[in-house]
Amino acid sequence: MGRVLVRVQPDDFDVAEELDRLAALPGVGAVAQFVGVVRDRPADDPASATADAPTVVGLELEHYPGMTETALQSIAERALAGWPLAAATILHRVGALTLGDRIVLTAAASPHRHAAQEACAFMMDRLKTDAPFWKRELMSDGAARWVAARATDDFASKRWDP
Amino acid sequence: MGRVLVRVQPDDFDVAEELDRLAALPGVGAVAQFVGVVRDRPADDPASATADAPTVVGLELEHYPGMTETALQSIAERALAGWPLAAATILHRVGALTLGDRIVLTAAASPHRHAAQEACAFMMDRLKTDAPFWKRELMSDGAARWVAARATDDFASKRWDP
Amino acid sequence: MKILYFAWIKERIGVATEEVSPPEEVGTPRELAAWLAKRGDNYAAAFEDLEVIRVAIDQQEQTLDTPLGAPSEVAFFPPVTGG
Amino acid sequence: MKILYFAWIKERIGVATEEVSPPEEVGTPRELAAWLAKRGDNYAAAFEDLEVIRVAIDQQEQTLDTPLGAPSEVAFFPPVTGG
Repeated sequence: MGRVLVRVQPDDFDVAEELDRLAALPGVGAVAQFVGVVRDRPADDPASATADAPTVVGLELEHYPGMTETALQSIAERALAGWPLAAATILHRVGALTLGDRIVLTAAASPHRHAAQEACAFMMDRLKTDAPFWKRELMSDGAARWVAARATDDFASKRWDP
Repeated sequence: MGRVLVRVQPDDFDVAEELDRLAALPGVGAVAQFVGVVRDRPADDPASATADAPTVVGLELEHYPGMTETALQSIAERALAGWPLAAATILHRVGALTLGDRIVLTAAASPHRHAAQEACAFMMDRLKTDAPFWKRELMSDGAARWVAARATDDFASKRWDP
Repeated sequence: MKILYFAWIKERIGVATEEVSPPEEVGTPRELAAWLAKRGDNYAAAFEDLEVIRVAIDQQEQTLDTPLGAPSEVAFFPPVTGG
Repeated sequence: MKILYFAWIKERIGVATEEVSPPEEVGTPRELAAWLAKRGDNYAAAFEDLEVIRVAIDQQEQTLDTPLGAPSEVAFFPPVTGG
């Protein structure tokens, strides 16, 4: 399906290039993009947001080659089936990342802004629960730990169920 | 308020530069961006989507200098008040634009993806009804016409009312 | 009092901005529009349907029946269509 | 049958992938995990709580009680945390 672009790669991706590609498609008036970046606080531990708690200094992203690409392709195709889109994109990095690095891009292009925005959010929510990636956080105190899955992500993903 | 960036300008804006700036802010894990572009079909006339109907070849954007900036600033500040954001951005072009040109960018940066996504959508919906811009479409048959406001934009804007 | 016109209202009237001195009994934007409409056919055409006209007093959007006060500027424009 | 392990399951077991030949009575991922858990303390530690383990059969996520059939590969992994 030529309207889907899915890539899993260690290298950074070019968000502006992808925006330009999507904006140039016929009939497109709206492009919604979401970018996830490595942040300095653990994602699943609100209590850690105190001054002396260790911070995140890096991330390692493991994935299941083959199954990951299939899962992302399926998510993007479901976005195309659910909203009037010209194109849907999911780019996801793997391997070693550092603070502030981009992790993921979801993007949707449509004649209409709400379709693009909703499809873009749908892809992120589904990616969080359906795509085989695992994050390992490297902390400022030298520790490393596998990130735990969050119930809020399950709820967010289920809200799109028919 | 240092967390708000609002600009009204004839020149194009650099989406990647703005993304990099937002992603580098402390605590940011999520950046949502929306870009509106000039598309080849009239925005308010579904019936025109036939093969021989005139298409849009350009756009002229008029605004109310002073009031426009104040309105955008107020929308971005309300986004900051309504969601846990690190920053909110609205960039909007004025003057003569051609097919495929960027018109507007709304962007929101947050620790959390849903906050960023909702705030980004909020700013677009409010901008559509609250910021004094007027679009004039230049058509392929030489005609030019002022774009009519849409009731659907009023509904979309009102959904954010308290 | 400075008056500003935008979009097709500006096109119909033929000017973007002008200074006017309405009489004291003009107390609202609706009354101001009715008074301006008497200045000529171009004004009458611009203000023929107030349902599709919005107003800002000193750059704050208001209803057509908001008391004018003593504003520096009043703007008439169609519903906005940016974004 | 090729078995793959990911994230902390892989770390506990100490290998990423291996070829195994479970006996015929192993008919579901749950039974496969119980059989693997007997291969050593590292396996037992990895499979001590099946509540936190997900499974894919030939790269399709399934429940622990889905019939295995004759798969090419079975993967065990924690709940996913990408994005």
